[in-house]
Amino acid sequence: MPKRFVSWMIGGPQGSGINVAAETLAKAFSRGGLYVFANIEYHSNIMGKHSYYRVRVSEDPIHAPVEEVHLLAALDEETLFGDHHHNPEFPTHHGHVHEVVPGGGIIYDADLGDIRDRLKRDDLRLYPVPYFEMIRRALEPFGKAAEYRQYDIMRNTVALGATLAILDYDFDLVAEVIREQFKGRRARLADMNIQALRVTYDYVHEHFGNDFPWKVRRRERRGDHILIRGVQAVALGKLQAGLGVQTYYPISPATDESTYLEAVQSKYNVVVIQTEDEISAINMAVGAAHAGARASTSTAGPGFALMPEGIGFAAITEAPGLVVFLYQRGGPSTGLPTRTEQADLGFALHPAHGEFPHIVIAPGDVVEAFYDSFEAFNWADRYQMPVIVLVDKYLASSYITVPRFETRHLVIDRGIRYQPAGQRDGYLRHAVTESGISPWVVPGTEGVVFWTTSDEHNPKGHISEGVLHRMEQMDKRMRKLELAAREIPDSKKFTLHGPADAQVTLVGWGTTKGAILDALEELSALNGLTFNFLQIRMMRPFPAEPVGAILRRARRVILIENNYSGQLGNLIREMTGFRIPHRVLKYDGRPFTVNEILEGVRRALENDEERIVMISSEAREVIPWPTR
Amino acid sequence: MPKRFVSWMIGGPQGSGINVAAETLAKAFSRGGLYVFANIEYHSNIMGKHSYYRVRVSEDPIHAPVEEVHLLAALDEETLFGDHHHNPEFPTHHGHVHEVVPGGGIIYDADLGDIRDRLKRDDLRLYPVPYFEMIRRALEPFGKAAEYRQYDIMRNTVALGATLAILDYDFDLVAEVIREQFKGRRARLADMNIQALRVTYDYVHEHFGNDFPWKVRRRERRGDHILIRGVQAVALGKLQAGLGVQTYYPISPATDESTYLEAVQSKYNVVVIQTEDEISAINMAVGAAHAGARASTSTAGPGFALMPEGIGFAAITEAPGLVVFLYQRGGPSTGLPTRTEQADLGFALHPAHGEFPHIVIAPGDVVEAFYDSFEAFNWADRYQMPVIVLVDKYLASSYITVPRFETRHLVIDRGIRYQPAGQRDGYLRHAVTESGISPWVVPGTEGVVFWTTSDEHNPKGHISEGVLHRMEQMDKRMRKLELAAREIPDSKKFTLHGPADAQVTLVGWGTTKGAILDALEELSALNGLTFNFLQIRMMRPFPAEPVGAILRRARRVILIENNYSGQLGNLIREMTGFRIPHRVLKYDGRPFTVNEILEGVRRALENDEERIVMISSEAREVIPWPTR
Amino acid sequence: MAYAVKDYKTEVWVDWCPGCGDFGILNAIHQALAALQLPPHKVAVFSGIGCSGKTPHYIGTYGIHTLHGRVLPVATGFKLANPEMTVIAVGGDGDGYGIGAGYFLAAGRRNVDLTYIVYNNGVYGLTKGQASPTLPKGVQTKSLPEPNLMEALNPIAVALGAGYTFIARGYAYDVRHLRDLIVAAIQHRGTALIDVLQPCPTYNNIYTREYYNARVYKLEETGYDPVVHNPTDEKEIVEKKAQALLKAYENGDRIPIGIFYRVERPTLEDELAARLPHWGKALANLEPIYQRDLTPLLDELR
Amino acid sequence: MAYAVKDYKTEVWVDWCPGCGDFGILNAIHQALAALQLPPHKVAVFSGIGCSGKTPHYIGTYGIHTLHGRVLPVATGFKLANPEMTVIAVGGDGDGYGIGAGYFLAAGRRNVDLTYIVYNNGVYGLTKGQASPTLPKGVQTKSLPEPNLMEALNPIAVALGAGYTFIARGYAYDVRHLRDLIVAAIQHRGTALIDVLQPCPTYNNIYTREYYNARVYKLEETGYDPVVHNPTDEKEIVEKKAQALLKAYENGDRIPIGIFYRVERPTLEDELAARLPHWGKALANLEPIYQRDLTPLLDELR
Ligand SMILES: Cc1ncc(C[n+]2csc(CCOP(=O)(O)OP(=O)(O)O)c2C)c(N)n1
Ligand SMILES: Cc1ncc(C[n+]2csc(CCOP(=O)(O)OP(=O)(O)O)c2C)c(N)n1
Ligand code: SF4
Ligand code: SF4
Ligand SMILES: [Mg+2]
Ligand SMILES: [Mg+2]
Repeated sequence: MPKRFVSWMIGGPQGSGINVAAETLAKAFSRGGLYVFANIEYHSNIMGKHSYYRVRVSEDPIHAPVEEVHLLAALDEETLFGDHHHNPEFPTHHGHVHEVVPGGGIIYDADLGDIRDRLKRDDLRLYPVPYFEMIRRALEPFGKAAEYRQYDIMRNTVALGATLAILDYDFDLVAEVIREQFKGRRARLADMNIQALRVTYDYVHEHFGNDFPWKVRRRERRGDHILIRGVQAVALGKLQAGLGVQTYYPISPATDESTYLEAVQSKYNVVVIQTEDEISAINMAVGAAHAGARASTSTAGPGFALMPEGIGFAAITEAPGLVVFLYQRGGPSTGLPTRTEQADLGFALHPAHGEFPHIVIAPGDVVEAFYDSFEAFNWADRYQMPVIVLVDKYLASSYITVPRFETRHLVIDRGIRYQPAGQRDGYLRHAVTESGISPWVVPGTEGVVFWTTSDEHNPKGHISEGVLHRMEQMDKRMRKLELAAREIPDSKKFTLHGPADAQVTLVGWGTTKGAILDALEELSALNGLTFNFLQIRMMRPFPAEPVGAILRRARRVILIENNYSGQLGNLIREMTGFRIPHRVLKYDGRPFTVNEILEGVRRALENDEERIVMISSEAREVIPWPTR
Repeated sequence: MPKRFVSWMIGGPQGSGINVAAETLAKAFSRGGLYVFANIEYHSNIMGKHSYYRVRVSEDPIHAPVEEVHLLAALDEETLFGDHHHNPEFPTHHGHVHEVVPGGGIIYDADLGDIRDRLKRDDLRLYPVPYFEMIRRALEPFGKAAEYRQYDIMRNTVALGATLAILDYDFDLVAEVIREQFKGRRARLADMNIQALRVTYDYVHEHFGNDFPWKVRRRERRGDHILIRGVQAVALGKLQAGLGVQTYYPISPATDESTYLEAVQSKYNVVVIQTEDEISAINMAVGAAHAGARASTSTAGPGFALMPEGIGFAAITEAPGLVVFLYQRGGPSTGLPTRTEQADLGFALHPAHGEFPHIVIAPGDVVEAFYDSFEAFNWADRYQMPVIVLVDKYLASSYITVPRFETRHLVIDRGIRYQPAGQRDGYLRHAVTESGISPWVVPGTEGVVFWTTSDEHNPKGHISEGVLHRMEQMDKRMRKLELAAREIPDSKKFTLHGPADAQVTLVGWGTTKGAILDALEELSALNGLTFNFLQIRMMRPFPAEPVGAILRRARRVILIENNYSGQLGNLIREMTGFRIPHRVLKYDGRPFTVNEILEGVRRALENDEERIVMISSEAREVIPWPTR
Repeated sequence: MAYAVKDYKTEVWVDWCPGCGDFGILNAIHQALAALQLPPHKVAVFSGIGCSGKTPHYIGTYGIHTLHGRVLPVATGFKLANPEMTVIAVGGDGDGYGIGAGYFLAAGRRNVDLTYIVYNNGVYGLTKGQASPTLPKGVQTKSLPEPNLMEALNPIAVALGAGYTFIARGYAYDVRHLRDLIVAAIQHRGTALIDVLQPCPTYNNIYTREYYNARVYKLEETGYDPVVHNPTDEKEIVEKKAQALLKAYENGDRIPIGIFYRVERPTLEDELAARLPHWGKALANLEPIYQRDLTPLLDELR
Repeated sequence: MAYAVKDYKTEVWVDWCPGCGDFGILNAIHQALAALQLPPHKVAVFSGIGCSGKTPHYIGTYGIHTLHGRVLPVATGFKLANPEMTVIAVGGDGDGYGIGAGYFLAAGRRNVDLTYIVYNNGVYGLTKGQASPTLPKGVQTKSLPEPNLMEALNPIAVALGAGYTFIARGYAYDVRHLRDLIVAAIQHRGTALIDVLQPCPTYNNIYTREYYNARVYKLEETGYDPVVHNPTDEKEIVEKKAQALLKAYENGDRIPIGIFYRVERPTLEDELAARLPHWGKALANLEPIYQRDLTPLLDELR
């Protein structure tokens, strides 16, 4: 049976507070025993450009957005009708009205007047609300009614109040969340906002009754849950791993993770440093790693593009404990700074000149993001090689309800450390060992010193261009990768979701996971076939044997990637020789919806299309959620 | 019949002038109607560390070094016995005596005393020459005999004089080359050196007779020839292509190309600018390209590691006429700055975040380097995408005799240019066309302006995050790569050397070409099989169909690469699914010798080994040149 | 007047926050271009990445919006290849003095004929208000979770050490004064730096319009003479630099704007022109490059 | 004395050219470490890439030979993670003022407690003598095909603008004086810059030992007072900076060496210590990180 859900969208100019409204609602839903998935689309702009936020809520766990909107809250005209007046020559969108389901609702500012004609459809429930009048009324008890125009930012709360009334959701839960947002000296703002919420709630009930077909009701749910987004999951994983130094240079969508760490640095004793650029960020992290701390830097494509040298440096000097987080966003170049994409895999796999070992892992959701972030530091210490964790804007900023993380079983492994024998005991930083691992040491250790260099070197860490030292060190470094390949369990490298012997195998990586998982059940029902999903998580060392085996055994295989060329598909072919015949791709800077997975798979199976390119619903007709 | 050749080596500390001696000899050989291949191994050091230079000479065209040394000229003890006294704990080599063929000769300083015992072999002809005494005698006519110790730099000329006597080569030809080196005010130095040459020549004739079994004699050769190394071939190709701006930041082994261009910039009207780093170098070149000039920057791995951002920027803004030259050297990181490797292919193929079109070509020798460098600018203009030319240290610095370049047939194609219609005529810099090419314009053109940006944009070049603009531009950019794939002829993309239906196919790229070609003939004779050599030149767009067809048709296939992992092999598998069963690899920072090709292929064929790793003769026994 | 201010505008919607100082700078650039009557197709405006980086889209000349921190190299390469263009580079303080600091220094050493305008708002605007390199230590703007950890860099002082030949400070809300500075900077032969005090009402609640309005005064109104009158007199140069340095650190109750230092020195173009007889038109003017004859170079390799 | 000079040496063969100024600097470092009696395992020496970059291999402490231009970020990260170590960073003038110029500026702003010694030879030694950022315009050393195209940057002047709290110049062949400067720099709390005039006999035939021997004089012998006595007095700071600037540009017949400017300001470590109660030992001292409890943060996400 298809999952039941309600999908809400709020749209408005940047700076108008759609985030606060959506996140308040999401939190209130999640606390109300429901499962939430909420994601935002916004411009690389501070104020004025169009942004929108989807909140999907269900009684069952959900992991991705859908295209249908049951209730649309528009803070401005553009949300309804697009940006033709801003951009007459090259408009970028036509609004979101077409995404509202038949019978769905639109909340908008009554001051816009009669919009019926402009809507070009008459199957919608309209909720015109006089935004400013609501604000004015809300301010009355505070003696501020005359200044109501200065409080235009409260329009988001008005829209939220209307939403609550229409969906018939628990008013007090929302009020509680608002109260938590404004603490201390800002408590008065909470009161004002709750008042606006109340006034609108009442207004809507009074004027429009209570006949909206989609309602959301709080309920009891078993187990502790949290509502979390990717940047938080990563930050928590890092903290649990014992992160000592985090360096960063601001960049969307990675900054929020560092900001989060900054906010808790005093409590958890982490040094968080904003550097002068990403070259400094990576090199400072390498320095901190050599000093014995677990060190990390988080960035996006343009910042990562400045790190190749530092990554190679970390690799050849075998810095322990360095993990780099790459939040992918729409590329190339500055590209689409606030949009999502999975297009940096090839770069992350070849992140510098020359050959050296490194690990690349791509968690598929916040849960994996937490555990992989934790484990990455163990690998970085154990194998003394850089670990790159690939995440993306979509993961970074999407909120999801998940069971609270379990941390008791997590064990910190700092790898093989050197035990000094005595005063200046001839420690060899790059000792040649069978495993490839040279025991490491924390500088400052009595009686020990070491040298290391970005030049090729002898076991002592002094420059050597000698053929045999070169071969020894090169082989030793690369042996560590083989060791990592052997030691890291398959369960970290890939997961086959669903029945092993399914008739169709979907292949993907990273954050397409949510949409694919949400689609799986539907797919079977719709296509009358069994499906499974091969999620690749570790790209280096790549689990070539088991993945090759699964694919060769599979009957029909479809690749799904949030990029132009199917980079995982290319990697799979390089590693296994297996060519996946269908590629469902999307590269417009937006994540896959569940609808698009269903549609892409349908086109692969029914039409046998090789290359299927999805374009977001904001620019086309909605792919209807299938009914069975 | 195996080619006849003589192989000479000179060794000494850096700064001792082995380069001058070897290049003088090479030039004198080449002018004497012979074919020369000469290559150097040296440290990343200015003075003191051990370096050596091989000069191979033959009456037939030759393209690579061999391991055997017929005559070794040692400027110091280390050349004979290694660096144990410098590096007692971690010595890097044991000298070159073992590389001398039975019956071969060693020229060394008589002041070293009796070295017979230390040689540990008694099959060599020894030519002890009192170096300083020779210098003293040479200085007599100039009244400088008393200061002879200050002229220790002339030891290289002494060694050269002895060489001439032993090989019985034309004295006057060498004297002529020396005279050309010291012109104007330095002419007196020429006289001194020629005198040292003469004195030693006579001394050796007098003391050691004329019984050396390997002689070199000048002869007549048909056609105009030049003796050239890679940096010069590239520079000439760029000049012929109309290079306008060359930016560079000093780095081995790329600097010499820029220095060469600098020396001729006034004559050829090229702006050569030393920048503050490689980020500036690439971005300045992109700026120059947008201004309408053909622009280029040349660098090595560590410099290229700073260029990803600039490359992505060039790609998304569709800068016309930008070509980046990557001189590969031993990696990773600073690695082996003055050694060779082919280990940057993977990086060059994925040189930045996101997805964008670019061209990657790797010439295999100086002739291809010249023509590919020329053509690269035509592609950069025509397709308005960055072109990366992969060369390496070995190509950069090795001298070879080749027929003089033909230039008359070379045609400059600046691509499709926009014809302005009138005052501010609404030119669209990123117009969406079927081919993907948006006509370009030189800024300053009356009535035209344009915008462009590293952000995703609309056809006019203004930022747009709209889904449809994104798709249009992304598709348009990638279409250009398909166009390039169609338009660039296969002959530029790969070459099948030798019989199409050979029993064994060797696969390689770049500068392994010379050693493989020199080996081909021998291989057939030795193994009783027919061989051909598939040289891949263009890695992007990759000629997947024809290459796949050739490989699938081939009977036994052996990959040969100067790196650790067989990067071309990985690319071939990714592109064609074909897995090459044998890999002959070398990654000690030195190029393949012909001997190693023969040996590697033998091991693949006879022992069926999968991974065959070669280690240079300086660190092992010499693989004997096969006799049939 | 052949060109009006509107000829330097575009139809693109300006996406800065209401009250942003960038509007003032944009107006001043429009007005300066009109005052100089530069044909739009003879001007190219370059920018880095940031709120400031959007400027070229709002100017009706060639507009090249580059990378974060790299505006000076790109603009320099462009100018050297096409020296008849008037080149203006703009960018944020993070862009120019943070990630781009190395290029900021090197540009002073090169002295290519271009104008560099830095929008100095003390924050990283587009990434939501982190401290920029000009925000003093200990200051906590509303966007910072903790007071700023690092000392501010003094752009004027650094520019003096780097060798800039024209160093000025403007104020975003004295548009007329800023326009005149831009005119003077464009007319100056060599690299001209204009650091512009730019209120960012969204993130920087310390260095606001009110703050500056109360403090800013004009150097030229105090009889200050920034000009090195004898550019070959090293002593005068150093004295003028020391004088400028003292002014550069005047940032309490009174904050000077205007030209701090100015000297005429040969540009990089002058040097290139002396070396390359046909430099200038030739490089971007595609035809001459077809005629190169490699014969003499090939002959040398015989 | 527990440690002799030889305890700070290594067995590695020194591969600099005969007569290179680097030898003098190396000796001065050895002597300074001995003078301060720092246990070798409590010192870490970092370098960039260049002839100068080889220094750590010749010193018997922790030695980390980093990348070209990145020595300051690496050393800074190390120090912040392991603040009980004495950190010395060295590098060439190309390394520090060219490709590393951005980090040179930023380090001044951070004021982490470390010593930065720049080997200023006017050339890129290891890549064969190209002009470095400190080579004056028009000068043609024997390794240059044409006279240098760009103006020299003045490191002392730039450091003043960047906020360095200790700025000195040494001379490679006055080893005793240089040793004392290094001792003072290490003792200084904060980032200390020592720009060292370093003859490169192989490539720089202009700024030679003879050249400097004839010109160098010691600031301290002239009664010059570099110290800001009241570090909270902005006026004194600016005056001392202006005084230092004038000295920085004295480079004709007389060239000053010694400390140009010095002030005590809180280090970045001071600020961090105030914020992070357990900072210091804890980060590299692996055990405490095992005990982190995320409960409060997870609770917030309910
Ligand atoms: C290499 C790189 N790193 C980071 C970013 C993210 N980024 C965009 S704008 C910006 C800072 C903008 O600050 P500033 O230069 O002061 O300009 P403003 O927005 O204040 O005008 C940053 C860090 C980027 N685009 N590229
Ligand atoms: C990113 C990068 N670019 C270029 C180089 C090549 N390189 C090695 S040393 C050097 C310059 C050395 O000059 P300087 O820093 O002044 O040191 P010196 O040799 O004079 O001591 C350069 C450019 C490099 N190693 N890395
Ligand atoms: S964030 Fe600040 S600088 Fe950016 S547009 Fe808004 S006010 Fe201007
Ligand atoms: S090249 Fe110059 S700096 Fe380098 S070692 Fe030789 S003399 Fe010293
Ligand atoms: Mg700013
Ligand atoms: Mg130097």
